Amino acid sequence: MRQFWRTMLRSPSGIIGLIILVLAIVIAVAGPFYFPNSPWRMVQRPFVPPFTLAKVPLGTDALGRDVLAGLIFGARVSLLVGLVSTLVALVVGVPLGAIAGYFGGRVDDALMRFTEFFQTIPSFALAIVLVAILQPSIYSIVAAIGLVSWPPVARLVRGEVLSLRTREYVQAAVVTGQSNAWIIWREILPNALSPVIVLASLMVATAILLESSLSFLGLGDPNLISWGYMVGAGRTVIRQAWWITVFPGVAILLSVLGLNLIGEGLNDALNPRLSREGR
Amino acid sequence: MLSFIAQRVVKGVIVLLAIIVLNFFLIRLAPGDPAVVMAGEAGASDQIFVAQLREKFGLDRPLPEQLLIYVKGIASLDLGFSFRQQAPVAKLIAERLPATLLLTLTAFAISLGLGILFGVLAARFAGTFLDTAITVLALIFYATPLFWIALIAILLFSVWADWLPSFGYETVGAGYTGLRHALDVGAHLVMPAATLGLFFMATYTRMTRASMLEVKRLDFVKTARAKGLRDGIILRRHVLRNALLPVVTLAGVHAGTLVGGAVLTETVFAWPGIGRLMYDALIQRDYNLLLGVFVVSSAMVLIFNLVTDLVYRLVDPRIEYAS
Amino acid sequence: EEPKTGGVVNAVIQPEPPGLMLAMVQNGPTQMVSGNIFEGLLRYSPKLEPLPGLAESWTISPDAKVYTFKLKKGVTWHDGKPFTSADVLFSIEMLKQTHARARNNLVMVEKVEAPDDLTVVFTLKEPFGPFIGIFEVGSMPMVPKHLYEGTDYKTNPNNNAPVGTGPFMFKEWQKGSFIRMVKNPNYHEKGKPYLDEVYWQIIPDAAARAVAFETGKVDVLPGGSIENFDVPRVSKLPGACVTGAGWEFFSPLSWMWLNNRNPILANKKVRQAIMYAIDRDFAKDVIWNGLGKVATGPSASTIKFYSDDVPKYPYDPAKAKALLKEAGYKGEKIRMLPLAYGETWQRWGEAVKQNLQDVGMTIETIATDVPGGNQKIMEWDYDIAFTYLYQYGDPALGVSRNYITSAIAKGQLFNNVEGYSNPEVDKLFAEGATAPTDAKRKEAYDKVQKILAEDVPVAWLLELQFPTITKCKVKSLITTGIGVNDGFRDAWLDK
Amino acid sequence: MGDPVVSIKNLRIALPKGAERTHAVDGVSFDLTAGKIVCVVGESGSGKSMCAHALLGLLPDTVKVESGEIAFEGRDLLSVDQDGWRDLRGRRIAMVFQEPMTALNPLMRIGEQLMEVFEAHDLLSPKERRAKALALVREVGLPDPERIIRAYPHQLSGGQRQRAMIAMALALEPAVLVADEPTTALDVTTQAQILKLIRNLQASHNMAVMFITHDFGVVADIADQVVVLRHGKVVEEGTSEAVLGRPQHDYTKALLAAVPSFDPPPRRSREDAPRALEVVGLDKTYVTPTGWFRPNRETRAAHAVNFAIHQGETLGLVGESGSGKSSVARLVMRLIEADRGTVRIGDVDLTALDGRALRTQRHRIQMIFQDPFASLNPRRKVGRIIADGMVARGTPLEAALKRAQELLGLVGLDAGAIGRYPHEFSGGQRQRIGIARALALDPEIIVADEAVSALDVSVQAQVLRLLEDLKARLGLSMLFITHDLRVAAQICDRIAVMQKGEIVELKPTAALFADPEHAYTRELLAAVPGRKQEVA
Ligand SMILES: Nc1ncnc2c1ncn2[C@@H]1O[C@H](COP(=O)(O)OP(=O)(O)OP(=O)(O)O)[C@@H](O)[C@H]1O
Ligand SMILES: Nc1ncnc2c1ncn2[C@@H]1O[C@H](COP(=O)(O)OP(=O)(O)OP(=O)(O)O)[C@@H](O)[C@H]1O
Ligand SMILES: [Mg+2]
Ligand SMILES: [Mg+2]
Repeated sequence: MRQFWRTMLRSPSGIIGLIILVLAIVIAVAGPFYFPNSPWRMVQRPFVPPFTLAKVPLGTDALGRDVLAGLIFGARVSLLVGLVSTLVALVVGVPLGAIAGYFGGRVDDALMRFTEFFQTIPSFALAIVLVAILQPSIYSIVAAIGLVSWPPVARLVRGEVLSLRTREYVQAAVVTGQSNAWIIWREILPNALSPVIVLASLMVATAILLESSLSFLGLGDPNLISWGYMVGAGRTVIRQAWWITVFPGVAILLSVLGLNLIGEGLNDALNPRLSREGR
Repeated sequence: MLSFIAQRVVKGVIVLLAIIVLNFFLIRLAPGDPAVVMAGEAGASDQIFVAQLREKFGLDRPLPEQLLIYVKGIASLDLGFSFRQQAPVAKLIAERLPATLLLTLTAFAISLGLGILFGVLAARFAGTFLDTAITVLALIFYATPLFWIALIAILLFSVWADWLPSFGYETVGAGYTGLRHALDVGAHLVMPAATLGLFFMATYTRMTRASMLEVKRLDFVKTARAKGLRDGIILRRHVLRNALLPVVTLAGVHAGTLVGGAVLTETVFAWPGIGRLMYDALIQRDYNLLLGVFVVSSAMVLIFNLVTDLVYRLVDPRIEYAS
Repeated sequence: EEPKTGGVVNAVIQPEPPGLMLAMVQNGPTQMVSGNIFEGLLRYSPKLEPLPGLAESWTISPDAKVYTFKLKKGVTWHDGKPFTSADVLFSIEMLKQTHARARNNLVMVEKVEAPDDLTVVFTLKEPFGPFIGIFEVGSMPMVPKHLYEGTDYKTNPNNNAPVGTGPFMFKEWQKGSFIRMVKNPNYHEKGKPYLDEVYWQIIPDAAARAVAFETGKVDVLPGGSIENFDVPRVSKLPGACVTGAGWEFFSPLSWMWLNNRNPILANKKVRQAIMYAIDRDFAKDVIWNGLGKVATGPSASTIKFYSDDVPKYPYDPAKAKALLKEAGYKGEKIRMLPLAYGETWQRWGEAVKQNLQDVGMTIETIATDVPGGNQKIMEWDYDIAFTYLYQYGDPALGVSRNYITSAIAKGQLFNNVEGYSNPEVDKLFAEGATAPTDAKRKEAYDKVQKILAEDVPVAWLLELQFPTITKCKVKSLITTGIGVNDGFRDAWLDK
Repeated sequence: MGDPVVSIKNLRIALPKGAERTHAVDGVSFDLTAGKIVCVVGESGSGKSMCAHALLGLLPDTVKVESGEIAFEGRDLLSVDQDGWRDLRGRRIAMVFQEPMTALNPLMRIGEQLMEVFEAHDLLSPKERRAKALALVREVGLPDPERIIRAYPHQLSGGQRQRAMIAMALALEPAVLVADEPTTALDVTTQAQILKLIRNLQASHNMAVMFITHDFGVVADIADQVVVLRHGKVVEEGTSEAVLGRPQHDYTKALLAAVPSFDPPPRRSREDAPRALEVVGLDKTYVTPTGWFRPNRETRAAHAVNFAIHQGETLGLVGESGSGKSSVARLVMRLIEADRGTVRIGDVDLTALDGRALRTQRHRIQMIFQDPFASLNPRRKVGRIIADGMVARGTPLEAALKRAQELLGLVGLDAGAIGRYPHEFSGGQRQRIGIARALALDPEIIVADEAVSALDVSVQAQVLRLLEDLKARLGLSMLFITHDLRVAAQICDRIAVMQKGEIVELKPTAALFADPEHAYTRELLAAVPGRKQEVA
């Protein structure tokens, strides 16, 4: 573990990514305490440019709502959607992939057909349809994003398990009389985790982008403000009020960037082959 | 080879059938149906009117029967009829497919070409400023919401500079033919294709770079160096060729999904493609059309996957041996 | 100015119409495009007076029960066949099957006859004041009998290449890109139309539509083509002209359905509180950019028999709070359904939600797309829902249906979906429709407007205005009360 | 001895920060002479490969030559620039790598890769290159040269690939050939062929050869000169006879002593003891599906395998790579299902059991695995690794961990080891942990599949001694799988020889060595390196 942090902290991208992510999380968690007002409240006249009024430092949007407040509350939703939908994808993908890889044969064949089936439908289209069907809400969005993002997880885990399954320490566990569940859970999955973690960090980023795209199409949760919603809502007035779209756009960019950098750092830290030899 | 293709086709058909059945029910889970939509648009409605519409669409029959009718149609390569648009689904899709293919394949070519180029450069100069610059730039393209880039691009190139048309597939009514027409379409294509392409480019850049660095470490590269080969040749012949294998796989997957995945780009640039057609069909609960788009784009994915595998076999002699 | 002949105009159409056969599809975009291909018997001036259309002249019998139309001579369909009274009779029969509004409008008709090729006679069961207002192209388009009779209407090949009598002929439709119509050289009004061609460009994104206008790629932005926030900017562009005219016939009025079946909203005080709580001036100024007018009651001020003498509801949160308290409202959750028609409506939903929350109501926005929302309204599964409706010039056509008891029925999207029922109101609306003189009609309508404004069965918002933005070189586009819907008949291009 | 072609003096190669030690090699000097083979020997990590790579200027970027001198035909190689190196590599100094699987580009045909050597130095026309490539392929004794040239690496066997590599190295008749463990990945019979080939070619081309190995048997067969490396330093240097026959340095002595002798020690027969394990008529054919419309590929890994192990006895299973040894081990362990046949432990038929019933019997037969790195879960502490099996059988964790400590003591490890992770141990120590794990369930039989093959000779000797000792103390029976006949000679009571899935000969060890009946057994025995010249 110490070794892991050392490698992680040695890569500059990893550090930058961590800083960005920690910052975003702090803002999302603590920000609302400093801005107890709802981001939906119309506090000023519309279209106040940024840096002109101290009360609304980043200006106001088309209805006179505080852009900064939206940014802060939006961090919650965007990060939450990113994290939870990734979790959903992992919860679906990891067991599926593990079972397919471990038991192989017909089970594997069936599960992989099932996965392929989900992969064959373009994921963004499927997400749109799912959200439209379930009616846009934070739950349906998380569910839809999770549902379209698990196939790569399943495939990755399956591949890992497939190769780990033949490892000698797994055979040793079989020989000592362990049950299949125990072997998958204790012997195989912990060792399959590093690439999954790397993938997961990238999936969080993708999920944030996906949420913003859905919001852009008007398929966001109308009761919660998110960055994607802000960009979408501001795009029609981008000519008069660039700040309404630019700030949340930059926020998305930074967090996705941060997560990607973390993914890269993790990759270096968790992949011993790469971390040993210098680049 | 032939048996391999036959086998894949059979599997593909099974997957497609599953897609049809699942989506058939999935779509009908959504609240509201075409009759409701049309009632809303008519500016007046009563139950008789809605019931008439339902009957007209065949929506008054039990679901399994509707499914059976649909599947029967598919079996004879008939994608059904869009009552909304008063036209066969196949025709509606066929009208849009060329535009989508043009857009996505161009974007694909851009992303793959530039992605590999930049990936190679980054790997070649790993650790230098160039590497960092490429990596950061690629990441930024990847991390910026697609629609946002599109908006900015329109502002820059259409509104302010007035270099490129901001919407559509061609200059409507200009009646260009031949080369003029090609140039015209090309001008319209630049922004959407670039927007879409840049996003995917990032993935290829990073993948190529990582793959190159990985392959560089392998023993046969050492062998090549021990032969006294020039670095350029080693890079091209030994490293790049091997490094491209995973890229090819990924590209195959992408190429397929691009067909149905360009909804946003098509929306922002008013590109008359499949993605937009799908979105409209969804919004209007045009069941047959929506299902048709799914079937076609899934079929595309399967076809592209098959093509990838075939390409892969060409590139990697080991595969053929294995089967 | 002397109209000039020739030229091509590019207009935006949004969203892409599902079809162009006006007798079968009646959504806004279809009416806008096909109104130039098909024609009705009459047209209407901005003041909603009838103008000659395919009918050259008309007479109404003194008992107001017999309407006789003389058709114009020498009118031909786009395929060269003559247009006759037989087509009118056929159209009416067909529309009764395919056009819900036409069917409603025609319930009072006892019989229709065609004594000769150029005469059509309608006999009514009883006097029906608004009858003269139902002959506009969108409400009663004339369909070619020779192409439709005896066919299966829904699969008739002409649906995709409509044949009408209008100034323009359908030429080409590249789905997802554009619809092209060309000049009808044999149009029955000599010299018209002036334009050679009209392209309807399909651009799904509002911002992109604005850019298209800005870069000169399109010349006409019909009402609603761009987001309201963009209207001031775009109208100030060099060479841009704006007009609010052309919506008189429709007079769109927006309101929120208040589900009177909901125990909380069943209380009149709560409904009134909602009226007080909503800052409609803010909505008008900020969301609609100052366009439109705060609605006072069930009728828009532009239609017949509008009365201003009703209780008013200025923005007064304090009063709203007091009323809610009186009503015993304790913060129970109310579900609100905004309209999924784009940014403006979304913003409006947000603003109203904030207004209502400010007076202590608990509002949950339910997001759906259009069909989902329609479905919910049809099944009465909502508490508050946004809508806007056309009024069609006369309270008997566009207003009464929303309030009378007989219009309550599950499974319909318009009419009385709020579930309001008041025998007094029913009686007055019936009187208004059938009273023989306008004075008598006005009396009934004055009364009913007062009662409704007091009862607040729905929460009226704004009389909407959808400004049409054009390049100034496009002249005479809007000459009638239905605006762009048949506007290209007279339009010309100043080159 | 003639003039040295290459002369290495005081070579000091620095490793990057964080490596095992500061210098890969420190003060190494030796010479290479035309027509002579210099064997560089030493344990894993002693710096052998670094020396080799320095000779071709192929050191990793992070590794730098700090001081010293490498003179080649009077030129100082350390000051040669990139162009100079390109000119030298392949033409004057060539190299053969250890792994024939990975040292060839999988996407290029063998012929192309061969011709590339000429291309690199702008020699010959394409046509001549092809002719030359054919000649080379023929020279290294590859069959059907026309086919080989068009083949991809994966279409060749390991030995064929190594021949192709050698052909590549010889293409331009270099003055110096560096071979870094070129036979380690091959089985004995193939190894013997390759060694002979190198020997012959070296003589006919009068090359100077640097041959790296850790196998003293190989040294005995091939070396003219020997250099012994330890921790990056030369501990002994001299002619083959001198170093092998009269080692001076203690380390060399220890290394040589650790090489198992080829003479089987006398052993008491245990044929009269009851049978601990009985295997009857085991059949296993691997079926690899290749698609729907093609016949599946079948590999017969076990065919009518019969044997029995008596209590307290060690049965050896030998044979070349791919003969089915591991398959038999896995069948016996019920890690894979047999097509036919019975495995009986005492009177329990293991093949008839399934699920829970099978799990409850598993403790009676345990396994020691080949790879000390792959056989321990890197994410579990050593204590848990040993205790897991006991816990699964119902022992409380506390008690199991206590027992684990005892077992660690038994295999000669410190009891504190239970709290550490596997990567904190050396290879030999890990193998002891693996043994402790196998013993934890008080098995009656132990199956050891190449249990010592991955270890350095000295460590190997220790572990073998430990096994022998434990077996005697605990009264265990053992199935001992190895491809190393020297090891088999030392530890087995009886030996079964496998070829292509069948046991071709099964005899008491001494009898087998003295009087091999089957032709394959004879071939196998003849291929053992250092056979003729018994070391130490
Ligand atoms: N790229 C590298 N970076 C850091 N240390 C390295 C690197 N390569 C090798 N080493 C270290 O250098 C030392 C010598 O390694 P070398 O490969 O020469 O050993 P060897 O004698 O060839 O061993 P083996 O028999 O296992 O091949 C070892 O301690 C090893 O860990
Ligand atoms: N899971 C498998 N599927 C298909 N073929 C297999 C499988 N495992 C082994 N084989 C094949 O079965 C044969 C016997 O393999 P096995 O591993 O038993 O040999 P071995 O004697 O242990 O060889 P080595 O000395 O290399 O370990 C080989 O040809 C091998 O390729
Ligand atoms: Mg080495
Ligand atoms: Mg083996």
